Amino acid sequence: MTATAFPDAVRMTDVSKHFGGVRALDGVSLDVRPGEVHALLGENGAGKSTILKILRGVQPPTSGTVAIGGTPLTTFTAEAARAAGVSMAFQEMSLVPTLTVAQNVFLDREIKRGALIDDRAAIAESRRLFAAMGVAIDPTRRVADIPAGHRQLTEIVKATSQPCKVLVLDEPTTALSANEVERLFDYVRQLRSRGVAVVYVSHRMDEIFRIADRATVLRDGKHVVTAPLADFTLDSMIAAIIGRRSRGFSDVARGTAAIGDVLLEARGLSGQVKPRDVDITLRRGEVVGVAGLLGSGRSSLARLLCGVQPAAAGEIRVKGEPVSIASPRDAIRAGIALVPEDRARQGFVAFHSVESNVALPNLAAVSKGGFVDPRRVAALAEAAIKRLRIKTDSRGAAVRTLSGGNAQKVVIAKWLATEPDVLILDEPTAGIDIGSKSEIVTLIRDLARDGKAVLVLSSELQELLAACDRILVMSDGRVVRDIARHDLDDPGNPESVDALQHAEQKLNQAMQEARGGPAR
Amino acid sequence: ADAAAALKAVGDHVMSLGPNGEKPEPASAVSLTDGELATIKGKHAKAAIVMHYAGNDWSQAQIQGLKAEFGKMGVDVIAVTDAGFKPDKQVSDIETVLAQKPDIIVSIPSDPTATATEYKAAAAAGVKLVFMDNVPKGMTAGVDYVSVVSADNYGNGVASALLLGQAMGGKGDVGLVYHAADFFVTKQRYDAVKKTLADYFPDIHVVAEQGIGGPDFAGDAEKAAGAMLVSHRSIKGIWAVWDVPAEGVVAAASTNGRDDLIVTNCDLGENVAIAMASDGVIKGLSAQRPYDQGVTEAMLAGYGLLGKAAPAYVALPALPVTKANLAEAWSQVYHQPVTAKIKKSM
Amino acid sequence: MTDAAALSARKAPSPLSNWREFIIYIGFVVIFAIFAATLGSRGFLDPNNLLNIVRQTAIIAVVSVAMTFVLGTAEIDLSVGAVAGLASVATAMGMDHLGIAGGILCGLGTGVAVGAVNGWLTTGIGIPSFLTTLAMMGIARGVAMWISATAAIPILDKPYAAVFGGGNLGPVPSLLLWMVAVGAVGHVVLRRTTFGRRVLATGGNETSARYSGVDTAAIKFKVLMLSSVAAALAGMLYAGRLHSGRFQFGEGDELSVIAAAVLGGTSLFGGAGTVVGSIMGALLIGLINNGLVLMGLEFSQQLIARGAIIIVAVAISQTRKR
Amino acid sequence: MTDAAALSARKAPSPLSNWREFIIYIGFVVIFAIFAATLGSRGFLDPNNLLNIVRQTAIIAVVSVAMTFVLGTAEIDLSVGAVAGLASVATAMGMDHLGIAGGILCGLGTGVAVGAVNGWLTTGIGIPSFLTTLAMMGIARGVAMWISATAAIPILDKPYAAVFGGGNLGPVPSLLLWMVAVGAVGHVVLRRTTFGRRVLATGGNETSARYSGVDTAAIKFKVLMLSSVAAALAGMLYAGRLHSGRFQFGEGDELSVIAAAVLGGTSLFGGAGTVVGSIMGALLIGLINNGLVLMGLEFSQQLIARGAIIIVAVAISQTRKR
Ligand SMILES: Nc1ncnc2c1ncn2[C@@H]1O[C@H](COP(=O)(O)OP(=O)(O)OP(=O)(O)O)[C@@H](O)[C@H]1O
Ligand SMILES: Nc1ncnc2c1ncn2[C@@H]1O[C@H](COP(=O)(O)OP(=O)(O)OP(=O)(O)O)[C@@H](O)[C@H]1O
Ligand SMILES: [Mg+2]
Ligand SMILES: [Mg+2]
Repeated sequence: MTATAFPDAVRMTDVSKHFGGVRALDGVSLDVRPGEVHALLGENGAGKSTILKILRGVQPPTSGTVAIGGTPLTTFTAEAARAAGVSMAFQEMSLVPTLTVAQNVFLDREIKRGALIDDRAAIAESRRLFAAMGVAIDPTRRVADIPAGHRQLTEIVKATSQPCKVLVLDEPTTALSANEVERLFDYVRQLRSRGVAVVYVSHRMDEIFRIADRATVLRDGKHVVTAPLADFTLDSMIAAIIGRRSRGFSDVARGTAAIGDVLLEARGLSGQVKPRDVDITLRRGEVVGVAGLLGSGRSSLARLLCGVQPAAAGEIRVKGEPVSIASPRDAIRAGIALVPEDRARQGFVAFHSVESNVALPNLAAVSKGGFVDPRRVAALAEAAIKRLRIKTDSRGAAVRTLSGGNAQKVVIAKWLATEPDVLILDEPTAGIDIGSKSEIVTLIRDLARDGKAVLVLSSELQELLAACDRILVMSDGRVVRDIARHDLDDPGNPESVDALQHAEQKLNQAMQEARGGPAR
Repeated sequence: ADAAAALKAVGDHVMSLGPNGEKPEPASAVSLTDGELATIKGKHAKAAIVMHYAGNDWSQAQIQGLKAEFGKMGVDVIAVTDAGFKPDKQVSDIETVLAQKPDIIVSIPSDPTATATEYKAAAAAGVKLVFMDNVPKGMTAGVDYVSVVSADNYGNGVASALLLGQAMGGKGDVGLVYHAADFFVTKQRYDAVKKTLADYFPDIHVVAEQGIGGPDFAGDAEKAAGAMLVSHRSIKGIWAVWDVPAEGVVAAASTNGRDDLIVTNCDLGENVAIAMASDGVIKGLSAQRPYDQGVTEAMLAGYGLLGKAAPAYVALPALPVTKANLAEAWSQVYHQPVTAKIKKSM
Repeated sequence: MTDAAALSARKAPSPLSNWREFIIYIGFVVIFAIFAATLGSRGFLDPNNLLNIVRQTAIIAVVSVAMTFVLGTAEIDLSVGAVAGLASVATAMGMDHLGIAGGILCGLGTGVAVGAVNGWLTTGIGIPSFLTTLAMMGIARGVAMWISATAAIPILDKPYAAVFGGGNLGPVPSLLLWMVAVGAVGHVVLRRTTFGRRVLATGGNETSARYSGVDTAAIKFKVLMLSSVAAALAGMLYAGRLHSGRFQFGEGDELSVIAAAVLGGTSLFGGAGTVVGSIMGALLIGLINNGLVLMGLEFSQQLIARGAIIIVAVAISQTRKR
Repeated sequence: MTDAAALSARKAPSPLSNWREFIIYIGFVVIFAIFAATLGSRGFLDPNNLLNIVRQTAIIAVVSVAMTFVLGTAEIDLSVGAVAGLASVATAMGMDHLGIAGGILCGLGTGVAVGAVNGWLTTGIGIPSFLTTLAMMGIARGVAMWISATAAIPILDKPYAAVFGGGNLGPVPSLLLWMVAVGAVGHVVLRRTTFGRRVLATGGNETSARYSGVDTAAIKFKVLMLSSVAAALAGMLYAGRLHSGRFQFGEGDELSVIAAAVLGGTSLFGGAGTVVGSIMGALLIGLINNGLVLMGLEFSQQLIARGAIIIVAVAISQTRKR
């Protein structure tokens, strides 16, 4: 699969990247052909984002060469790479929070009338682009004020709307639900047909099999294999990625935990806008999922339950006792913990160490009389790193030096360490690799078995299906369906290999119906 | 030359010449008859006081003197401004008070060059100007302004130098802490001190001089004096350009264990008075008469209103102060009895 | 501390969150009205007095325009005051030896030189601009004192004084024209040019800006250059207004300038700011100073009143938004 | 600020990245060595001179310890200098009427009162601390001038002066003891207590700190209270040293204090800082001032040299790390 008639769109040869002691990339080569969608796969910390940032020119390689469309890159600057025709949607995003959506979409390539910027044109054009993606995002809002899902869409539109020969999409769908993903794929297929080379990174295997033509797998910064998708089965691909056999979510053994008494109960809970009049009951040993389309009110619900935003109406009871939750502090006191959806803003202090990030919500536990015990902090961090297999060179490393997925693991770890009675996870596995995903789902099941209650908000249905006993479907801020997990199983052959796919179809169907509104 | 005689002479007559070389008139030459007072009262005039800096005893005494006398004259003081030593701020202040159409402005220019245009504008607007200590460039007495009333700053320098020399028994090494800015008043003192020490005390040698820039003059002076005392162990005396720096020198002396140091300065402030009264390191100082100066300025403003011929340059002689005459000197300067704290320290 | 408090505390510094946009205008109008009502008799509304307010704030306003760009990139320039002083001296001395054109060149040259050094130390060596410009503040002030021997250097050239801050064009003070011109240019550049957009992007999130292809180092170099040149211009205006160059001119202006910008809604954390706001901020401060002097308050009382008024003005507009 | 992610992203390169940790120590050692070599003859190494350096910087150091906490939360306190002046006056006046204990209470009370107002306006109303404390700076200075009629208020009480900055304990100046005590406590609190951790978390990423259950408003209130009280203590030390209270004491200290902290590696954007660094920063500035005076440089030359030395000191350490 070398020597093509026309030069490769991308040819990266023997690329290495070292960060101090860390060898992020070790002699990796990557070829991408025009008109193909090339999947880049690997565990968290394998080096995907690093090699792609080098391709985009925002990070120089320690060694190795990069050629785009046959012409080698001499300088590694964002400008040079873009001139060569590379455009990229970054995993951690490249949006300026203080600028509006439209200003971000056209940042550094503003639409001008004469010498001056024409913001009106930019707004109109953005509207058109979002419409094409089938989403209604107000281009005049500041990026700081729009929800995570919308920010991810903005990043995608920003990247895809630039004329380019090579389009890099680094985990673009972590906060998107099926519809947006479908639109994105339609668009990617168009580009492919126009001969654009697309590099696509995702930990959602189903997406890979739907969109990719070829795949390259990295592990620990080394090249493992490059082959056409046809040469892979799900199992063989997972095996290539994590270096051992696994069937992803299908591995998760959902032993039925003993459902106990009510831990968390909400009645008529409403926020300023969303959610509206929500009733929820979480029992010991129960994992409840919340499915919904983007903007359906899942995260808003989570923010109310955890006191980030004050409830406009309704009451919350913990273990039967009415509690007033005016701030996250109250929530934590009441034994409720939230793993927020937006790790960079809500999850951690980027330039603080893994250790102090894990310690932050647990300060009470690791201190005596207001004095922090360094040994206990260290122990807590080490435990967290082991428990979630966080890839970092030390507990003292700043979280910003971790890969996206590992950073996400830090967020989960710091909240697990609080040992809450009620754990609420909002898009918990965003950016987490397929191997770890099933581990985390298993972990969630274990928590339930230990008599905790867990609420999982996710856009990835397979994850919900693997984790939950019950799935609530939200639409337009209301809970419109409450489906027991086993109702989604295929009564015919519950243990069949594609049981998950089957259940996913059923759930998807339920969600589509739900858009109509409550059916109870 | 005989220091003692010289010192006595300083107290009696003025040494400085006017900004344009005028020879000084004594304050006693300025007065208003009851008739004149009545006419002035009739005018219900408005006066503005535009200071270069209002944050010290000297300015406050001036302002009090002015207000007291203006009160007698039935003149309404409509504004008191403080430029914090900044010429641009002072120009703004003049602009602003002019909006209130005052008949009189009593002012001390923070910088004779930078502020001149604005003062001329005021004069052109028919405002009667009386200056303290210094006159803006290019303005002539009787035409652009009524008169300038000054402390004998040169004399103050001379007196404080003579007191220093005497206290040191006419010999030894000294250090000088001066004001590192081209400010008329403080420069006159500095020049006078250097000249006087040279003329009267051949055996006194200036081994260290350090300028201070503020705003923390006490702190700067302490740093300067502290450095002098470590790098020139021979130093027996230090001169400070006014009382606030002197306080810094006093602090430096005590922290460096030099209770034997001899310090003199210009201006009579309560802290230095206490240091002197309690037999501290301050052995003498040369006071101005800011209150009387203010009174005189107010009267000269009256001259302006009446169109009465005024002396171009009035100066008040320096007032040498030692512990012996501290109490009466205080009441001469401030027209108030010496404070309880000073009494307590005697 | 209520959570509401926490929320607002969190919102307050948030760049561009609307109240910051309006604070200044609401505050300005309210205070102007109050002064007009209470000080009318003391000549507050006298056109000449209103022009005085402009004269007294134009120089701060000019520099605050440039400072808006600097703060927009999340940098800071503490040297502007000292540079103004140095430029005033350089201009005056230059004029003595090289005539009017030479003087102007000396003045602007000072700005360019200082700006280049500030920019290089900050972007090239990587010293935080707070330290770079703080050090530069001392250096500029010291050089000014040294070359002028702390004396004021008179400027006799009438046309220079007339053009640079001293004179009027008909009824209009040249300072007003300078303020309007600089303000207009600054507003357009920040709002409508790619440079302005890159400035705000750099300050809003430097990494994102770099990832988007912005040469953030170059942007920072340019804004520091900009503020030094603006400071130099300010110095030349001082020189014209006060017919002399003196090291003291502009002393302490750095704080007034930054205060004007922040009052005008510019965030110290970068990414947000409006030129018009900064100018209004400068005018607001000037308005307050003028009114307080007219009231005939003691200086000490003026200080207290000014602080209180600023707090109230901001608080009003703030609570309005809640 | 809200866009915590944005900030942390932008700040990522600088704070806590090691050079900031070391700058100050390298710089300090290098400069000390140079002075020792060149100024030995002028008594630089004379123990008394070394103690002078401490005396002349202890007060700045004390306040910079508290400022480290304020900057750590990404807030700022510009009122410390003025509060020191006000506290010195309040202490002196209090002593006149209520005796020594009363005086001390008045001094500390001033700090508590100002701190409460600063804290409430910033966290309660949501006025950016830059504006709150800038306004408070004017108010405090004005009140001090007013109640003291701008005059110095002498303090005759010897024991007070001895304890608060005036005297020595054996060979050790009491100022040194104050500095060490405050520094030690501050270091432990910032490094070892939950409060210190929450302070840095609040400044590092306010949103995530809130999500993690930190009452960020309360934290900010406390640090502003802390810095006002430290400023009041500074004022009392000034009063003890110069045997009087005067409104000018501490004038301009806000800048020296922040400079000391930044030199010591504290980030103006919050989330990073060390108490020891700030104290070293203060000592470095004091060291430079002392050396330059010993050299017998003119005031203007001192300004230039100080700026240059600071830049070089930072640059050395900076390039060392590259
Ligand atoms: N700035 C940095 N400093 C130090 N180490 C870094 C830095 N950036 C990345 N690394 C390390 O390089 C390795 C690869 O990171 P990278 O982000 O490329 O992983 P990834 O494949 O994108 O993982 P993920 O799937 O979680 O996004 C990780 O071990 C990470 O810790
Ligand atoms: N931390 C926050 N505090 C206040 N408002 C927020 C916060 N985060 C998001 N919002 C606003 O709340 C609204 C809803 O946000 P979001 O998109 O999370 O809704 P959602 O429907 O709950 O999301 P989803 O269902 O896709 O998880 C948005 O307008 C968003 O700007
Ligand atoms: Mg990645
Ligand atoms: Mg969400």
